[in-house]
Amino acid sequence: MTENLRTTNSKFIDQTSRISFKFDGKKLYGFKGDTLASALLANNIHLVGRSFKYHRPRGIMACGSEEPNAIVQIGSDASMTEPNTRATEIELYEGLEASSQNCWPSVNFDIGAVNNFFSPLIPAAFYYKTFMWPANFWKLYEYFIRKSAGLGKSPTEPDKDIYDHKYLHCDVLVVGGGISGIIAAKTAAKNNFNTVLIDDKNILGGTTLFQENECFKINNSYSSEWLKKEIETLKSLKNLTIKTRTSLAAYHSYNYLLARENLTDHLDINEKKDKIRQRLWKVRAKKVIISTGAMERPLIFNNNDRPGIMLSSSIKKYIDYYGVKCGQRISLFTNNDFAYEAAISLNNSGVIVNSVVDIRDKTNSLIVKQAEKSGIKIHWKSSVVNTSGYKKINSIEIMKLSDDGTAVVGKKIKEECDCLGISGGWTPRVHLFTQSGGKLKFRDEDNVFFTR
Amino acid sequence: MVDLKLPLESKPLQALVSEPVKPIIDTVVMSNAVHAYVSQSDKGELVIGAGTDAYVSYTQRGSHDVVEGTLKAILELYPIFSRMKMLRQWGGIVDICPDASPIISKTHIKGLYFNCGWGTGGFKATPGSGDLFAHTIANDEPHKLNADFNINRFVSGDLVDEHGAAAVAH
Amino acid sequence: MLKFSTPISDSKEYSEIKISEVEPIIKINLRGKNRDFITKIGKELSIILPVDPNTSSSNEKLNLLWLSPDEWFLYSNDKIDLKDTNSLEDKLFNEISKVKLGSVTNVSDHWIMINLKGTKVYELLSAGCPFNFNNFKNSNGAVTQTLLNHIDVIIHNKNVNDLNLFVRRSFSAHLWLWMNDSARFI
Amino acid sequence: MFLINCPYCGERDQSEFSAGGEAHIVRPKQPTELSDDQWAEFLFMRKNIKGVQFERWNHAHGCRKWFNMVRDTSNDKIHAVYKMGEKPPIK
Repeated sequence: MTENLRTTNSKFIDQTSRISFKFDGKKLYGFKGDTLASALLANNIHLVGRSFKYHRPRGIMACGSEEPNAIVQIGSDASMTEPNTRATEIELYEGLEASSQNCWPSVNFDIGAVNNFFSPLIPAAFYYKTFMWPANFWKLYEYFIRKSAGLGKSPTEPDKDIYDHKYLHCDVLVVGGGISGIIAAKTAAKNNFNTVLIDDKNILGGTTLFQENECFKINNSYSSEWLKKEIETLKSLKNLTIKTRTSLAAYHSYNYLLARENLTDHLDINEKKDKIRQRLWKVRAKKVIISTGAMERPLIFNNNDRPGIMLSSSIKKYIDYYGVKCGQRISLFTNNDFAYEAAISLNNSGVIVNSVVDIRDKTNSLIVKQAEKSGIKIHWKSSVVNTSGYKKINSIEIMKLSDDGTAVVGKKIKEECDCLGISGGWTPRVHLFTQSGGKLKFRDEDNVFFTR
Repeated sequence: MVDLKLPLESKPLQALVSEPVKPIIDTVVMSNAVHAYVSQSDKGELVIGAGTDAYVSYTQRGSHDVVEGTLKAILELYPIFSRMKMLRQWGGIVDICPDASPIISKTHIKGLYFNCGWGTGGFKATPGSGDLFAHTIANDEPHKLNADFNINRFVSGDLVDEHGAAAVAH
Repeated sequence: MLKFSTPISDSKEYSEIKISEVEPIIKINLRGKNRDFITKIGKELSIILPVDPNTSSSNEKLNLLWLSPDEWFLYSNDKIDLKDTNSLEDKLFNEISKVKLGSVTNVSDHWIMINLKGTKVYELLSAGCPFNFNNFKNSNGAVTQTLLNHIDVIIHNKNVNDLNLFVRRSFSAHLWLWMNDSARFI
Repeated sequence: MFLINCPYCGERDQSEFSAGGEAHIVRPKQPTELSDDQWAEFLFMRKNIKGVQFERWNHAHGCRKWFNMVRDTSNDKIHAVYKMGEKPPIK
């Protein structure tokens, strides 16, 4: 547990200001700029929770709002505790207390996990079918079933924090401060439109912020450097309001949108005092530009839910942005080029990349060539078929795919690893678009749902 | 086809569901004083609802002002829920009678019965209304409990004056 | 006889915003439809009745706000001598109500007038007001009736960052508390 | 949350308005001459259309004037607003 998984080359983490926090009662350290998730990973903690029904171990899987597993309880005060927050979205502050949910007595030794061993005996809809008879026993059953309900704990005392709300009227609202959001906001503001740009992270830039690969240069400079200049010009524009730490919550009719701005959640406990915690923005925009980007899809194989199995783009962000190694020996499993970016980043930071398992036949893209050149082993036309390791992944099994790709053939290869990155391609974040009444269509050429 | 008009209008009823939390309330709570209801599902989510929007619509979209009013009422009852996050919110379309009470009735056409117009009151009264509706069909005569909820009341003027009985405003 | 009693009688200052009740001010509601009414008002008050929506007209003494196509709101700039409340009302009553040109109602005690001054007044309003102030704030004399924290208000843009807000007496104490509470955090 | 263009005041937030139901329902000239069925028809029966509907709204927290609106109830799109007594601008 004391292993230090931090590299020293991150520009985004201030390694001179150390922050102490507690997870499940244990005192740990992180740095200014960390999220709870990146600080936990730096302390080599992957296991952060238990699943809802079978209490299977759950680890950090992603690095943003798409995180499905690392759901934790923040705080212990009966009036200030907050259930079900994503560890990947909590900015670390001095004195932060977080704990695992849905486990007893502890996340490492959870009685409820006994369900997992009986799981072969519990088919789908087991509860509905089994607890029907005799009818008057329901009162008894319900008592036990209800006990296992829910994840986090609700506060039991009235909230002491202060909240605020405000109306905002603008010509153009740009949602998402990645590369396209920045360009859209710049163009709108320069054309005399009263523009608002919001992003849920603490700084603008999205993933381009730490993109320093040769293959993705813009105007002959690294895309991160190019973007930094764009952001500087953006900040000098008069018509533009930039709101960071603000996430859009709803898209109602007639371009009425709700956004939540986090004002003090990232501050130290004594800095928060007497300040507004969050503000609800009620936005009425003439035009809305949704530039929320995309999120990486996972891949399907046996036991793909173990702690230590993460999205490859997240592994890349943890190493390039937070300077955190998600493991010491990392394997990658992919059906596209993006896992190779993570492989190259890891390789550059001195992490051992076991291999990249790719279900495709050879490709000739530049990034794959770059990975091959730096000596990364690739299993072409292969698939991960199983993993092992109960509380954290410790090995994977790889098999060759048959010629038509419908079956696995040959011998199983076992590969030891302490982290597996998976990449199943990208899905556009279309949530806001569909909320606004937009309809989607499946696009065959890149296998995504897209706007119709 | 049968030349029968129903005095119904379809309006969106705003409802919302919170994140799942460990059991904290073990009954359905409805308040006529603040106009809202809340219960906790067996999965741990709070199920919250209130009145309908004032206009006919079939879009099933959320109306934020109604939701805001509902949550204000809930926090009036339970200040402890103020930090809870709402996961889903929608406007379900409900049919409402002019007097906001349902119709559980036979009609002048033999073999045609109606159980409709429940507005916001539907799910709480489902078992009871089903019982009475079955009785009405089996006997071709209403039970005395649903006799007042006949379809003819809109002609006779004998309306059911229970606008607030569903605990939420219509 | 009007009493001009108020539940507020206060003035508060925050950073870049000052909220104060102004009293006693005479306020008169005018209703009328025909052309004669409009010319008569103009003649009696030496002020043009604004007919464009959301506008007002003012002279040194009086302000006349458009409320609706047949309704206007008149208030004075000066605090009035309580003994002399009736002269303006009497004059209008005799010339308009009596001859059935329109109606004149003294609402001095019905509406509470609150003055908001400072560079952050619109930030305060936008905390509880769905109205779009983007154009309003740049046009002196603009008038709007809208909701502030769910309460009906009339807002008159008197000057740059200098607003007069009117609220019904029964809601005024509540709105006053709300404004002061919100102003603390601006 | 609609943005409604009041024919007197201009574009305002929906919260300033109240809905008044279906429009252009003519009150019978001689109610006493109607049968109970006809009176019930006038009082209670509404078209409840899924599609383009004519309805009344009141700018309750603004100019307090009633006006008419043409709105598609299947997508809440407001096609037109017009003053009381005016002919509907479409259909």
